[in-house]
This record gives sequence, structure tokens and C-alpha cells, in this order.
Amino acid sequence: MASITLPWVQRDTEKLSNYREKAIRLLAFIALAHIPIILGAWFLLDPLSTKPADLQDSKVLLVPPLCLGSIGGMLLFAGAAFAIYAYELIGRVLSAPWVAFIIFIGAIFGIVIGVWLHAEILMTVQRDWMPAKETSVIPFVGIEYDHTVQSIYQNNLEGKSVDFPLIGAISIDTPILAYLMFPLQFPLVRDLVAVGGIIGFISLIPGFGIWWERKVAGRIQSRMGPMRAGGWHGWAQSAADGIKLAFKEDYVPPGGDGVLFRLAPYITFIPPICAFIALPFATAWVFRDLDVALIFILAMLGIEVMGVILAGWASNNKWSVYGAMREACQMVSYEIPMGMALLIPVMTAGSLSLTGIAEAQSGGFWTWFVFVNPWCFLAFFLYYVASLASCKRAPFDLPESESELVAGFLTEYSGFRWSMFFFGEYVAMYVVCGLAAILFLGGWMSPFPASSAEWFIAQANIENGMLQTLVKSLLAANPIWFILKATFLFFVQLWIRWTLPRIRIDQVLYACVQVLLPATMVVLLGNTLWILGVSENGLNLGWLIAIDGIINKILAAAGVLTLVGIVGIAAYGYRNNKKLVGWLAVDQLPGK
Amino acid sequence: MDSVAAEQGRSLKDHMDDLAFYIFAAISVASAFGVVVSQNIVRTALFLLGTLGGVAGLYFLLDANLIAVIQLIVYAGGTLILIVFGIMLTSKSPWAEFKPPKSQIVLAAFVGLLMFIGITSLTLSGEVNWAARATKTPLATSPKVAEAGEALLTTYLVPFEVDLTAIGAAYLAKTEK
Amino acid sequence: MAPEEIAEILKDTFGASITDTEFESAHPRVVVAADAWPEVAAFLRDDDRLQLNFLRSISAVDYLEDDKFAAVYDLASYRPGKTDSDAWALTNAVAVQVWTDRNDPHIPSVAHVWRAADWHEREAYDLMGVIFDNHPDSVEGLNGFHPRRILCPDDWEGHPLQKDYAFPMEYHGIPAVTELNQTRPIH
Amino acid sequence: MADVILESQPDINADLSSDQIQQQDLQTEEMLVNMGPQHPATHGVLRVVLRTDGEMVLEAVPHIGYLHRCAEKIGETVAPYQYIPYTDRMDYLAGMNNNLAFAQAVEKLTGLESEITERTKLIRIVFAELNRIASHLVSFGTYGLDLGAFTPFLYAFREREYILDLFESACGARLTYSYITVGGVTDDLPERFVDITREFLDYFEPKVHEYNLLLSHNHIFIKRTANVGVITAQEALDYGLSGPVLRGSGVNFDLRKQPGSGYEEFDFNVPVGQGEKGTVGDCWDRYIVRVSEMLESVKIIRQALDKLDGTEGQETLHKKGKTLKLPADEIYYEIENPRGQLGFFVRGNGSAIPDRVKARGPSFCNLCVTEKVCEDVLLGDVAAIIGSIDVVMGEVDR
Repeated sequence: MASITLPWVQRDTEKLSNYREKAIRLLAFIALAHIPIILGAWFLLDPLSTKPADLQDSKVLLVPPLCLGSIGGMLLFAGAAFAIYAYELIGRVLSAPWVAFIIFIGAIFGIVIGVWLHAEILMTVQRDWMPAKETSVIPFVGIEYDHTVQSIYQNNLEGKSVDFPLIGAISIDTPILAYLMFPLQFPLVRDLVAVGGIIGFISLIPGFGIWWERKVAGRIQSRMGPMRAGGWHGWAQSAADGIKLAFKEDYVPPGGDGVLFRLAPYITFIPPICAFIALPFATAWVFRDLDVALIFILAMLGIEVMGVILAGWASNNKWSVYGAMREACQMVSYEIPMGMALLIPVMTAGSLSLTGIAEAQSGGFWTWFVFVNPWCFLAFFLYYVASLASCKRAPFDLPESESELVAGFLTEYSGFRWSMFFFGEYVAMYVVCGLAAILFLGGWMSPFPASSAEWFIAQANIENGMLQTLVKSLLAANPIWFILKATFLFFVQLWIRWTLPRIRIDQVLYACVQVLLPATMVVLLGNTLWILGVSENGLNLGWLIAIDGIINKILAAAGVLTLVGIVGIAAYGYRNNKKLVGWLAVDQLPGK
Repeated sequence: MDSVAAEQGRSLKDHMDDLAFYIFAAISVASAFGVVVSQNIVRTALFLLGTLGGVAGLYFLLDANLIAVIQLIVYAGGTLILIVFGIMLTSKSPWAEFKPPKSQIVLAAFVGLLMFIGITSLTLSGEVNWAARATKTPLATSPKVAEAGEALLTTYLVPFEVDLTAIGAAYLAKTEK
Repeated sequence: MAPEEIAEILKDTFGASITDTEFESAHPRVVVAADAWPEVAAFLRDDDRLQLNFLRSISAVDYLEDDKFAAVYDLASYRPGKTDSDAWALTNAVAVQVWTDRNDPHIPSVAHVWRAADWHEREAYDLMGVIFDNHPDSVEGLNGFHPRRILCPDDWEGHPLQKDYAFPMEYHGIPAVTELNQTRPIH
Repeated sequence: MADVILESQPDINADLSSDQIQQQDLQTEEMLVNMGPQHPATHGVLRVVLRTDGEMVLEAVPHIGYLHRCAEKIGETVAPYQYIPYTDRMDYLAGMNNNLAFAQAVEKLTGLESEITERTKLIRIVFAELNRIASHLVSFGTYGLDLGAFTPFLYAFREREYILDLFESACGARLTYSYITVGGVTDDLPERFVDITREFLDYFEPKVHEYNLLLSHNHIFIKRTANVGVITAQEALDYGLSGPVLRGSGVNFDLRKQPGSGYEEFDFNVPVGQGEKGTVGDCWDRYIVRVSEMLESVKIIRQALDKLDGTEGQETLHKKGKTLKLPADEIYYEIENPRGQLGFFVRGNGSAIPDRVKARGPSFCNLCVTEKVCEDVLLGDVAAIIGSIDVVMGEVDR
């Protein structure tokens, strides 16, 4: 980590170093202060005693915060002190080629597997071993809780063990399991865990999205994109940008309306995150399975418009007023075609809830709604174009068009407020792509039919429950499939942005009012008639069903072809890069 | 991760519900007051967003999800943007003041007072058996709402049409001039 | 058509106002009197033998020693080829010079003949001080109307390209001299 | 609603610095917007004051002079061979062409032209055409940027890097070369220059077709540029436009094709706007004329390189330029610069230092048409029109 010292800035190193000394000493002191608490708690509460009589209510309530919490606190502060003490070492480790990637991917899979394991144990404990269900009330708060785990020991179930396919059998004797399981019974705690998971995933999106966009832009423009920040392929570029933006000057234009100027980023930033409440990652993986999830997400994207308009309006700058005006025309006019294009999969699936729609596409990739009938195929593209416009991307990025309006409504924004706008924009992009993935590409359904999972299990006759769920998730349904599809559509948005020029505001409105809206209505009508003709209790026209089958096969084949085509061209391009770009160009590229 | 442990903690859920109710009610009333009092037109638009959002929150509390979402889309998403769009077309500076003459203010205050007296007398007089209504009768299970939703979908499209034509008209009218 | 023939045509149509011709130099030109210049310009453009439809440039030259300004108009006629694919030809390239007195330099503007003259005349006024009368984009100055300045700021005094131009010491508080004891900025 | 006072139009030419304009601006329906010196769509420091009503631009008045260095005054104080570096800074994207124009003007004035050897003429033509390709690459890239397509800019600059490397190998500089001076060129070609240039040309030619696929025939690009900013042939001549802007309007006029331009023995054709995608003389025509001109320049350079092989060992040094005496005469000489006809009016008075030097910048003349073209267009089109006229402010302000 080269430390850049600017010659004219007198860095009095010793003043700096003793700040570091002071910080390390303070953190170490706080870490050590935890030790008496830990010793006292462990000695008094003696959490590991195996005598079931010891597991009273008070103990089960007090052990998690006092015993476990204090250990956690000590480790946290000790870790902070170590991090400040050996930051060069950490820097070198982090910038080693593969470490960053492992941490990044490991974190995602770690969270997913941790949450899944926790839920599995809780279910096996509650389903198999919980005989009687007594409940008592927490004194002053008046909240009821059941003695799920505690009852295990009163009914002396020691010796039982939970067998995991990879880790092997974990015996349940250790009461520590009680302390892990106990808080999970409260719906509030479960919600907090879910919120933690969602916020974690959401903050990953812009971090990863911005870095990926710059890499994709680089590759399209025959350059490398970020290569320096954080070692391997500049993985920490977004983190670096975030830190930089946080320390920028907090500038509010004098003439404008300060209150609205500061409020606008929140109105653009919060609705897309709220949209994640209703966006299901898998059948059980959804925060609130609203029956109106689809329209709820549309509503949230509608409110985002208000934030952008206020931003443009409050920055007292003619260019941002233009940006705000364009924003008002564009996003509102595109909500209607987008809303109607979403109705088509709803109609084909016959249910409004997103999980229901995804379930209807579980019979292998040819049952995905994109390939089901020609009208849904068109609806997918209509929806995708409308979604591009509604989150201000690619050919429709007029509100913040750099070359005409300086930066549209973002002209006066800088620093952290500016990054909040971008945070909101990337999250909105992912919500829109997630919606498209669920409605048209079968969400968390794998390309293989659901029945293939049972067939495979029968063939390989796997008994162990965990392994079965593993196979089922691979062959039938898994949140990772949803993330893959949504990320692919996210990539297509990036791809479009760096190839197409921007269209004019009157062309945007012409495209919407005179092209997209009538087309969506026609497709809506077509789809209703098509379903009417095809479905049994409907007209049940034989010839139409036959045609439907053929078209389904053709579209499915087209889908496979495009996927193979994209991957093939990318591989071909990657392999003989020299011939395509021209042998003069290659050796000019930096890095590598 | 959801809905595995059966819900027993009655008091916690109720605590949260009451708290949420008071918050949403407070937001709506405060923003409504803001709409009336504020001079700066754009701020009135923002307060309007606050009112509509608060009311939508109340609908959510009553488990009337569909109506809440429609409220959000049609009012907060559509009509409000139309109002702000109108504001932007007419005046250019962020300090566009909205100064109604004195006589209008007096008239408005009088009508407001009249309404206020009417409603409070009704609530306090006791004919309406609020207690009976207070128990939250769970609305019919969600699917029915979904069907109602679908049926409504075809009707609520009409405000969308109005919404669109209004915007289209606004834009075309502007270019004609 | 050679410049001499053009001079002949001009002489027998305008007679006295073509005061002088200069052909031995590398830049053959015809001298025209200032007051008759707009008619001559219109004639040069509209006459079908000449058709000088392209004004290439207007250069204002400062003759300090004989106390005169000269505005040199370089004109040319772009004629289309026989068929569309043929190249256009540049014929009748000729220069016209108009003298004017140095302390009261007035030349009638020809912006109505060639639209290109508009900016060239503004630049000639801005840098050299030659005032072009009834210029389309003129401004009320100290002594009557003059074309608006194009390169220098609107409130700039003096015309930089004049030989006897005195460099200003500062402009709106911005010192023209950075070295301390300099009386006159060295350029 | 508060009534909006509809006064007369804001006076667009009023001195905008005073705050009086601020009041006037607020009351009226229309807005005065400063597409000011600092704006991504104006290439360099050009300020265009737009009188707009909503999205429609009713009137656009360009204000120039922000890059005015009074190069012509300096011309009266230094000898011609010392003035060459100043000509570099006028159109800083086509330094070689500027040097060539001034050098040839002075050579014609002093009669030094007869002593220029065949090899010098060929070297000058090769470098002028290479610089034309580089300048058109910049205009192609920035035009894509103006319309929101970021990628062509990178490809254009990647190709331009090789041309700049060639220039650097010949004269050591990448932007302001001062390589072509009065009396010849500063020094001879490096040894493998001809082969490397041929390699570059073979590499570059297919790339132009790639650009056409990427941008020129892109449907959105056509929608943004066809039928936008139309200039008829008559208006172009009347406004004194030249170069690709003139040829875009259907006037097949190129100085290199006129007799005495030194390009007689090369055969190349002159691309002219035919209104392929819209009417003749729209932004797309001007753009496609520039892109196809690059291919023509490649042809010229190839023929020049073949001729160059036969002229080994000829004298190219510029000794004579230093001790030159200018006759008491004047000359006006123009050559075909990538942006149009760059003309130099040089008047000597017998001594070594010229009496008057005037540069007729093509961008200066092409820019005066924006006022007429940018009436009743949309805001997005103003960027497209100014981009299609391809203005370099160094040349406009001199």
C-alpha cells in the first residue's frame, strides 16, 4: 500500500502516530473492561450447566445478552484495536488477488447458509421434539413466550442429536442451543433478522452494481475499468467512492429551498428499498407476502418521482428545473404501460400474488411466461422498455443527461446526497429487474422441471434430509436462481446504457403515448383472447391449443438460442480478443 | 423464515399496532395542516404527499392492502405529480408564492370551522357505537380482496386514463402555444 | 475571369467610384470608394458574369504612416459543376479594397449582401476600430451607432490591433502587469 | 393563482451580468438560459444564451471571445518562422494543417515556393491528411458524446493515439507540432515511418466501417440528427460556411480539388451530403461527410507514401526560412483545413517582420450560422447542431 505523502503538506508524523496510539489504547481498555462482566456472568449464571432444573425463565432471558453479548463486545473492540494497530498487514492481505473475491462470495453464501441452518434447526426442534406447549408472560412488557427449547430439558430429551450431512451429528446435550433458539420464537426478532438480511442484500446491490457497471463500460469501450482500488480488478472501487463521497463538502445552493433540497434524496432513496418488502426471493424468502405485492412495488416506484422533482425544483438552477420537468413527463407517462404490461403475466398465472405467479412457472424453462404464448413474449419486451424509462436508464436517461442539461436534476448535488440518489437508482433498477425475472423468467424456479428433483432423488436414492433439500434447491427452486436471473437483466440494462445514444424528450413522449401504450393494450387484449381460447373451461379451441404448443416450443428454442448466442459470442470475443480489436490495440492496455 | 411459530404474544402485536396507528394519524393531520398553512406551493405539494402517505398507512393497518396500494399509486404517484407538473409549468422560480387575498382566507377559515364543529359533535354525541366498530373485524381473507382487486383493476384503470390524458393534454397544449 | 477583366467591367459600370487597381502584387485587388461600395458589392454578387457569391474574409489593415485604414474584402464565385457529381469550381477570385480616414473611419456595411460579412465586420470593428454603418447588429456608442464588439468584452476601451494602441494597465481591477515596477506591460 | 406578469420578451442582447436581467427573467413566461462557457455540450469556452419557453428554444445567441489571445497582434511583432507555434494553438486539433496554411502563404508571398522539394511537399501532404483523420476522429467521438453515446468516444481516441504516436516519432510533439515551417519541415522522417504508417492505415480502414455500424446507422442516432438543423446550399454560401459543413449542404466544393492546391496527382473523391437519412444539409449529412472524408484521406496518404519512396535523400531542411525578407506586398492564401477553409492574409513591409497577419478561421465563419439554425428547436437539438458544426474555440477566438 504505497502511502502518498504530498511534499508541501507538513505531516507531523508524531502527532498522527500518537492519535493512533491513543485510539488503540482506548479500544484495548474497553475490550479488557468486558472481561470482569464475562467472568461474573459465566460464574453466576453458569450457562453450560447440564442440570435441566437450572434452566429457569430468568436465566434463559439473561444469558444471551450478558454471557454471549459481552463476549461479542470484547471481540469487537479487540478486533477494532487490532485493525488500527496492523492496518498495513490487513491492507496487504486484502489486496492479495483472490482474498477479496473469497470474502465477498463467502459473505453472501455465509449469510444465506447461516440463516437457512438456523431456520432448519428451529423447525426440526419445534416439529419433532416439542411435546407440551406452555406459555408464560414476560413480566412488565407483557409479551408471551413459549418454553419451546426449555421444555426439551424438562422432558429429559438429552442424548438426542441432529444429523447434518456435511458436519455430521451434533448432539443436543449442550444447552447452548437453547440460547440460540430462544429469541427466534418472537415474530419481532424474526422480522429484525429478515430486515437485516434485506438491508444487507440491498446495500450490496449499489456497491456491486456501480463497480460492475464501470467494469462492463470499460470492457465495452476496450479498456479495463477500475483496476487499482483494493487489488484484484479494483473490487473496492465502490467502497472507495462511498468514502470519498461521504467526505465531500455538504453544499446546499443558496438561492434554492434548503429544506426540500435536503429532503429530496430521502424521497428517492426510501421507496425502492420499501419495494423489497414485497419482492419475494423464494417461496418462504419474502419479508411480507402481500397479496398486492405487484401493485405495491409499482406504487413505490411511483413515489420516487416526487423526490426527483423536488430535487430539480429546489436547487434553484435552471438546468435542474429542466431535469425535473422532463422527469415529471417521462416517469409518469411510463408507469401506465409498465403497469399494464405487468397485468399480462398476472392474467396468464391467474393470481395476483408474486409467489403464485412464480409457482405457475415451475414446470421447466419452457413453462416460463416469456415462452408461454406470443403475447407474453411481447409483453416482456414492452415491460422491459417501460422499466428502462421508469428508472431513468439508457436511451431514456434524459432527466440527468450530461451533455444537454449539465447533470439535470443532480446538477447541484454533490457528496453523500448525490450518492443517495445513485443508491436509490441502482436499487430501483434491481427491483425492476427482479420483477421482470419473477413475472416472465420464472423467478426462483430452476430451468429444469420441478419433477426432475424427485426423479433425481429417486434415482440416486438419497435418504439424508439435508442432501435432499440441496438437490431440490438445485433442480427445483432456490433464491440463487432468482438472483442470477435478476442480475442477468441488470447486466442487459448496463449493456444498453453503454451502446445506445439518448433520445429527445418529445421522442420519449411520442414513444410512450403513441407507441408503447397502444401496443400494451393490444397485447393485453390478445393475451385475454388467447387464454380464453386455450384454457379448458374457456373456448378450448383445439387448433389454438396446437398452435400454442408449437409457438411455445419455438419461443423456448429462441430463448435457448439467444442465451447460447450471448455466451458463445462472449467466449469467442474473449478468446481471440487480439484478432477482433486489432493487433495494434492490445499491447496498449494498462494493467493485466 | 416466516409464520412458523404461531402468534401468541397478543400484547406485543397490539402495542405495535396502536403505536403505528398514532404515528400515521399524526403524520396525516400534521401534513394536512401544513397543506393549508404553507405559502410555498411546492411545499404544499410535499405536505399533500405526507397526508396521502399517512392515509395509505392507516389502510395498511386495517389490512385493506389493495385500497392502500391504490391510494398510493393513484394519488401519491399520479395526481400529485400532475399537480406539481402544473406548478412547474406556470411559475419558474422555486420561491413561487401562493398569496390568496384576505377575503378567501376568512371564507376558508369559516367553512373549516363549520366542518370541524359538525364532525366533533357527531363523534362526541355517542349515537355512533364506536366501541362496536373498534374490534378489528378481520376483513375477508385476502383472495377475495384479490378478486375484488382484479375486478377493481378494470375500473381503476379509468383514473389512469384520466391521468394520462391530463398529462398528454398538458404537454400538447403547451407545445401548441 | 482574371481580376483585370473584372476591373474593366466594374470601371465601365461604375466609372469614377472605382478609384484605383493594383494587379502587380501577389494579391490583385480593386480599390472602391467607400460611399459607392454597397452598390458595387450588390452588383458583384448579382451580375451573372461575376456571381461573386462567397465572401471569403474581410481584413482590416492599419496604415499608420499615411493615416488610413483599409478594409480588404476577399471574394470568390463558387459555380456548380455540369452535373451533380462534378466538383464546384472557384472562379473570379478577386479582392476589393476600401480606404477610409483613420480618425473617422466609416465604411457602409455589406452584411445585407453577404450574411457572412456580419461577424467579419464586427470583428474588424472590435479589433481595428473601423465603424461599419447600419450594421444589422449595431449598438448605440459614444459617437453614433457602431457594430457590437465580438471578441473583447463589451466595455473594453480601444481597439487592440491599431498600431498606436496603448495597453491598458488594468481592467476591472485585474492588473495587466505582474512585475512590480513596470510602467508598460511587455507583451 | 398569483398572476404572472407577462411583460415583453426579455432583451436577449442586454448585458446579462447586471442583476436587472434577473428580475426581468423571473416575471416573463420565457426563460433566459446560459448554455454558458462551462457546459459539456459546447466544445470549449463557447457561451450560447438561449431564450427558451419550456423545452422549446426560441432564440440562441452565441457569445465568443473567452479564448481570445489576440494572436494577430503578436503576428506583427515576430518573424514568420517564429509565428508558426502560434498557428498551432489556433485550431489545436489540426496543428499540422494550420502550420501548412501559414507556411505556404509566406512562401507564396516571398517566392520561396519554387525551392520547396518534391519530398517536402509529399511529407507535408502525408502529415496534413493524418492530422485531418485525427481531427475528424475527435469530432466523431465528441458528437457521439453530445447525443449520449459514450462508447464511440473511446474508440475514436484509441485510434487517434496511433496517429499521435506517429507525429511524436516525427516531431516529438503530440498536439502542438510546429513541424511544417516556412521553407520546409523541421526535420526528415524517422527511418521506419513509412512502413509503420502503412501498418496503421491497414489497421484503421476497417475500423471506420465498424463506427458506421455502431453509431452512424444506429436508429436512435438517426432519429436525433436527421432533419435537424438543416442548412440549404444557398444559405451555406451566403453565410460563408466551408469544409464539411458546406459539403454537408450538398455543395461539392473542396479546395484540395481546385487547381494549384498540390493535390492534383492524387485521385480521391469528395463526399457530399445527399440527404440519405433526412433532408440535404441536416446534422446527419455533416456528420457522415466527416466520417467518409477519413476514408478519402487514407487513400491520399497511401498514394503519397508510395510516391515518397522514390524521393529519398532530397533536401527538406528549412534553413532559408530564418533569413527571409518579406516584400512590401500582401497575399491571401487558403487551404482545406479539417473544419473548413483556413485562410491567412499576410502583408509585409520589406523587413523580416510582417506588417499585418490576419487568420480567417473556418470555425469562426461556421459558428455564425448557429443563430439562424437554432431557432424553434428543442434543447436537445442545440447540442446536436453545435456538435455537427464541430467548432474549435481556439480558432474562433484566435
